[in-house]
Amino acid sequence: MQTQLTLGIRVHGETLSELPQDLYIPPDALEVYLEAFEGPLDLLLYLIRKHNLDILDIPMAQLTAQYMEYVEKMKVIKLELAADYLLMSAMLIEIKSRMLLPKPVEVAEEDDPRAELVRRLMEYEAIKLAAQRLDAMPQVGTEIQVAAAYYQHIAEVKPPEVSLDELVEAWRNVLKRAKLTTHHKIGKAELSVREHMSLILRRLKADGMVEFSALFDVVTEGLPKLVVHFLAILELAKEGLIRITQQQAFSPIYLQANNADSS
Amino acid sequence: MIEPDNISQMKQILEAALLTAGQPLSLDDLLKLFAGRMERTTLRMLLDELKQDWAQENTAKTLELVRVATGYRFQAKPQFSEFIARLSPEKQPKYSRAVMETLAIIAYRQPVTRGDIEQIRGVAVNPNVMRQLQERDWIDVVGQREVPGRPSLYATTKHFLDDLNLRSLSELPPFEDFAQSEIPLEN
Amino acid sequence: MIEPDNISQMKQILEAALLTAGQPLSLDDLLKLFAGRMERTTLRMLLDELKQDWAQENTAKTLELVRVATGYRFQAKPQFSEFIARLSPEKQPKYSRAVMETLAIIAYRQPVTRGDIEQIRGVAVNPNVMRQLQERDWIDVVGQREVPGRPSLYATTKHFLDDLNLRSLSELPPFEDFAQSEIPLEN
Repeated sequence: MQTQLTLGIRVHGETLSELPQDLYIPPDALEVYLEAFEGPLDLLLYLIRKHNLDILDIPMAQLTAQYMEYVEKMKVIKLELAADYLLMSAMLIEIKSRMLLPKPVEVAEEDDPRAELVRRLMEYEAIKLAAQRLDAMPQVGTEIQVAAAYYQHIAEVKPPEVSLDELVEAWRNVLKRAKLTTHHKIGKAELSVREHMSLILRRLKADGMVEFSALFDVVTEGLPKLVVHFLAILELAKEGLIRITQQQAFSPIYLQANNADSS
Repeated sequence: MIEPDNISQMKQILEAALLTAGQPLSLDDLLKLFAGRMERTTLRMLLDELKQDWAQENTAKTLELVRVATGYRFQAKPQFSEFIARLSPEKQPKYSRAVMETLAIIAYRQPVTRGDIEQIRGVAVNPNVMRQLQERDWIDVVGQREVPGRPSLYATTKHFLDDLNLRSLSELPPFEDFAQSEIPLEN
Repeated sequence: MIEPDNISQMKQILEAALLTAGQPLSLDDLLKLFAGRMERTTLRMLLDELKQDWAQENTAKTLELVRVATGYRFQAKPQFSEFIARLSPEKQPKYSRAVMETLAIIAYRQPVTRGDIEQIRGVAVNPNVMRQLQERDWIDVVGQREVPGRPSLYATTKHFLDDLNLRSLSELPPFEDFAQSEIPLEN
């Protein structure tokens, strides 16, 4: 399927779908026409399409002549683009002259001097069409409008982050000021005990009176943990935070927070 | 494009424009939508109707159409603001020294009362400090000490351990670790 | 604030956030709305439902929920676009052919160097062309080609896909549509 080429050249705000067939171009429009080409490939494609040349079997003499004519015009009006265009001139002339050489008996298709030029022209033409298609697609900002209703901005404040180092630093400052360093050192074991003290208090707060053995999960907890748990109970009792009761010897021992009855 | 020829189409155009505008649209703005084929009084009436449509639907609408100084806009109902705000939270500055030290005392010496904390720090504990830590769900009350006034006993929570990426308090650096580090290296 | 405890409340929060966002919201963004109390799979399901709710034929909805490269967004249905465009006649100017051809090369041949682009177009690339595309956040540098001079490799961004209403590059019109070489040759 042949896609119609549109040149999209603007002169005085008007878009021309094709260039005039005759060679006469109004002087003030000449520059605009020539500038409208995106480069030598673009100009070549235009010439091929304008003169209905077969892109797969380009008559090199004709195309080269046409091309040189435009390049001469560009030189006259001193367009900056000359370099790229001159390079293409040289290439076209080279292809033309190679085609004049006597052909070997068997000519493989890839040996056609025009092959590379044809490949580039076709690739560029495809890109031109792709560019036009992209340009025609609806875009956010013009054809697509995204919902953007208002909302009352409330500053959702993310709480500060605290690192372990900062916590330790704070504790170290406390101790320095309290001068506790000399007579109070806390080790891992003591920290565990204090953690278990909190756990037990929390449990007693929730359940009221709890049987001593119910506080120990002998099946799942290892011995060190059970010991720490027991030490925590002793410490709680020592600090007067829990009450331990037993009706008579060998009957169940019950624990309750020291404030349980009054709360 | 086919110009709208009935009320409901006109209301739809208004609605689509107001939902995507990103700012309030004045009556003059909105008239542009209809390329001069709209009376101001009709426009006002349509806006009133649109407002009603969004207000009275039994299906719970999340937006409402309101008029502000510079024009009309759709806005999220107030109850959604707090959720939407979560998309771009502002980070709060660091905790004060009082908060950090209080937290450290509770972590290392729990369960403790406010009195204990005051005694260790040598200054009164601002109730605001305790509230910040409780709101963060980092400390809670685990009981009362049986002394006059029955002060609350505070301890750190499971949530605190999670946030500091600890499995248990015993993973807190024990005090000896940094007591030793206080010894000058060159001696 | 009370966290939502049923599907319809959750959908309302999603809807309010998407209607006010003004840009696509990713799944990660949307999860923040529920402060960690939402599974990704549930979220996807809710978004599907929400999309359906807005797609119902009989309720004359003016917006549709679409998924693009970076997430979900509500946008005006195409039939309202032309009317809304009347609000801002000073449209974004169309890009030059040089810009669009350069964009097409980057889109279809990425990652490419400036040298590659010059080779295909047959002319030097104006730095201004690359700047326009970078300022629009449609292309960016994704690396360097390991050849002398280590030229930058350009690729299109997700934002480019968003702006063209695409979820991925594979949704671009296939390049074969433009390539004449695919036409069988006469023999």
